[in-house]
Amino acid sequence: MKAEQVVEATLFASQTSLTAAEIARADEDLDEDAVRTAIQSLREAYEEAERAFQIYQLGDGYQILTRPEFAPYLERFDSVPRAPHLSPAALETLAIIAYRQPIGRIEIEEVRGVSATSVLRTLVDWELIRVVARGDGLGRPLLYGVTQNFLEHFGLKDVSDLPGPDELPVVLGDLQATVEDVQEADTDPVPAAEDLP
Amino acid sequence: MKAEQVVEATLFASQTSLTAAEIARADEDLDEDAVRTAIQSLREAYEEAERAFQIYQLGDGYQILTRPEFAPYLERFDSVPRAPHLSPAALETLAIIAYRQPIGRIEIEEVRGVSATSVLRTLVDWELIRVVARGDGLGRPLLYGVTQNFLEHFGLKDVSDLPGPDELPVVLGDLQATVEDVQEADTDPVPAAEDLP
Amino acid sequence: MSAIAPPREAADTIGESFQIQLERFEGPLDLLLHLIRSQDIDIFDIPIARITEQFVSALSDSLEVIAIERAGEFVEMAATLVRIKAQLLLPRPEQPEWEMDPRAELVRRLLEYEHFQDVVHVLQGAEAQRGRHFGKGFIRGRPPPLLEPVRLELGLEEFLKVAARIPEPMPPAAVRPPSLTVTVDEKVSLLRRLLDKTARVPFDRLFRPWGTRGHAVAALLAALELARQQVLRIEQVRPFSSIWLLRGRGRAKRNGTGRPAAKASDES
Repeated sequence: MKAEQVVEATLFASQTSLTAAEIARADEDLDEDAVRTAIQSLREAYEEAERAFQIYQLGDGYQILTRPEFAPYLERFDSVPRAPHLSPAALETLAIIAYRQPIGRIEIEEVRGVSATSVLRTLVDWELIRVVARGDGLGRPLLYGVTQNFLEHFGLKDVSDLPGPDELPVVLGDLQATVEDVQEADTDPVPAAEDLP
Repeated sequence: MKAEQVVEATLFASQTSLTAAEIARADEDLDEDAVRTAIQSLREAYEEAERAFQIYQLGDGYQILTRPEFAPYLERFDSVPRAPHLSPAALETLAIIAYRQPIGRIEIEEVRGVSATSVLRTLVDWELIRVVARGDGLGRPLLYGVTQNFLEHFGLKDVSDLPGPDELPVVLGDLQATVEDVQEADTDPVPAAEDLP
Repeated sequence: MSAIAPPREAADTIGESFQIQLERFEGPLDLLLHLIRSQDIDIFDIPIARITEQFVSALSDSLEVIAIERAGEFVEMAATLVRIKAQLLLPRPEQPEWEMDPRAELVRRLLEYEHFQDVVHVLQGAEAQRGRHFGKGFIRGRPPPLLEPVRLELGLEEFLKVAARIPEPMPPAAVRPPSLTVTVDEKVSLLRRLLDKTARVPFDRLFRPWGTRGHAVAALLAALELARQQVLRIEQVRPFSSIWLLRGRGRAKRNGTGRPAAKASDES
């Protein structure tokens, strides 16, 4: 049995992304390096054969997903549950946390000018943010950061993959151009994933 | 976008089997014949590239599943609950229904020599059989037949996949030989599912 | 009877004095077939007397431990066997045709039952084989969250647009330069210079560039002192709005902070 095939079977069968170490558990003969090598060669094989799926690195894990250009076809199926929209308040809070983490509730409220209590609870429930530390100040406030789930949603490996605040206008301009080519941005849930190595 | 890729993306994204008609909904340019042609050519591509998975036909649906030889690797992971093995009573009843459908409770009991009431209820609950008609006799008895779920549970395309009476092990064969077959079946089962086109 | 059960084990040993656990058998046909096949008996010529004896013996051994409903099924079969046995003892008619054999119907049922046992083995094999194919989602992966994971309909672009609207952060406290000590006199000089150039000075102009409490306190004391000297007036349109310092009547004197204070301030 080739290492590649074992890695492929494991990635295919998994509900979530798996780290190289987790994948290596499939077989004593596998180690993390062998897994990464196998993933690389599977990626090349999929690319060459123009498979409709690819292995993406999401956070510290790997997952086989359909390529984003097929999203419009897949969304025709009722079976794909339509995802809830985040409220503008939740979205703004999420952006603040992504760019300022670790950050406490008080600081978030200073930026947004309104209470953040309930929106923070929602974001924690949805596993988009989590408590990453406690501050030094009065009452040792909870400090929040974004989760692996957040990164996976946007197809990011790391928070540092987010464009910096100064780059934002440029990146948004580029995205806008791309989006107009593809027609609809909203139907494409992971536009950035295709660029992942 | 090639038809094959759209079909592949659709099958890949689904956790259940899909009929050709369901897959065709992904794109206006697809029809059932085009879907079946695409599936055939994907099957050949997977075979040739030695992918760890293949497209199998289960009843009237298609699903990508891992090849059986990778089961030992995948079984090392924490998995979702698997379909339980059916009891001898359930299997006996299913065997009779599969070969004699539509068939009523009384006829099943005549063959088995025991009451079938509770096992029929269980099989209906598990959607392995369903009421397909009512008989003409006294009280218009319920007549049962096997379901799509039955075909999926046993990895069959059709009830006609089951061997005909003449293909079965010789009826007058020695019991010991049959017992050995059963014991073997646990480790090296009949290659029914693998043969699925 | 539960529909889930481990695969049936091979039948017990059968000997001269066999012990049969009736509950292991699906029913009377299963037991009967077992008695016949395990003793290499020709199914088309069943020694009814012997088989009946063995069947009844197995039944009476287990009668107390099996459920009434199941017992009835075995008892019914025992009655059939006894009836066949009796028929065989009757004087045979002239033509010993198979159809006339009282065992014929029983043999038909046994063969039919055996046929379905073969189908059961095929199904067990198919089930085992199917159990080795896994679909997507078989491996759980990371520990499941307490709640169902929420799928968001949110693109990176939408997210970044929101991020771009967030105001720039205040420089974090840690990177602020250490505050310099400042005297009230220094602020008085600064204030005088500013009032020479312009008739109105925003109060925060005196400390905001330094951003420390020390500068703010020194600026406040300087403003109060100069207000006392009537070099300036302090004005505020409404509570918490911006504070303005306006050129006053006593601006001629350049260097005085000397006169004792009559009162803390004129206004505010």
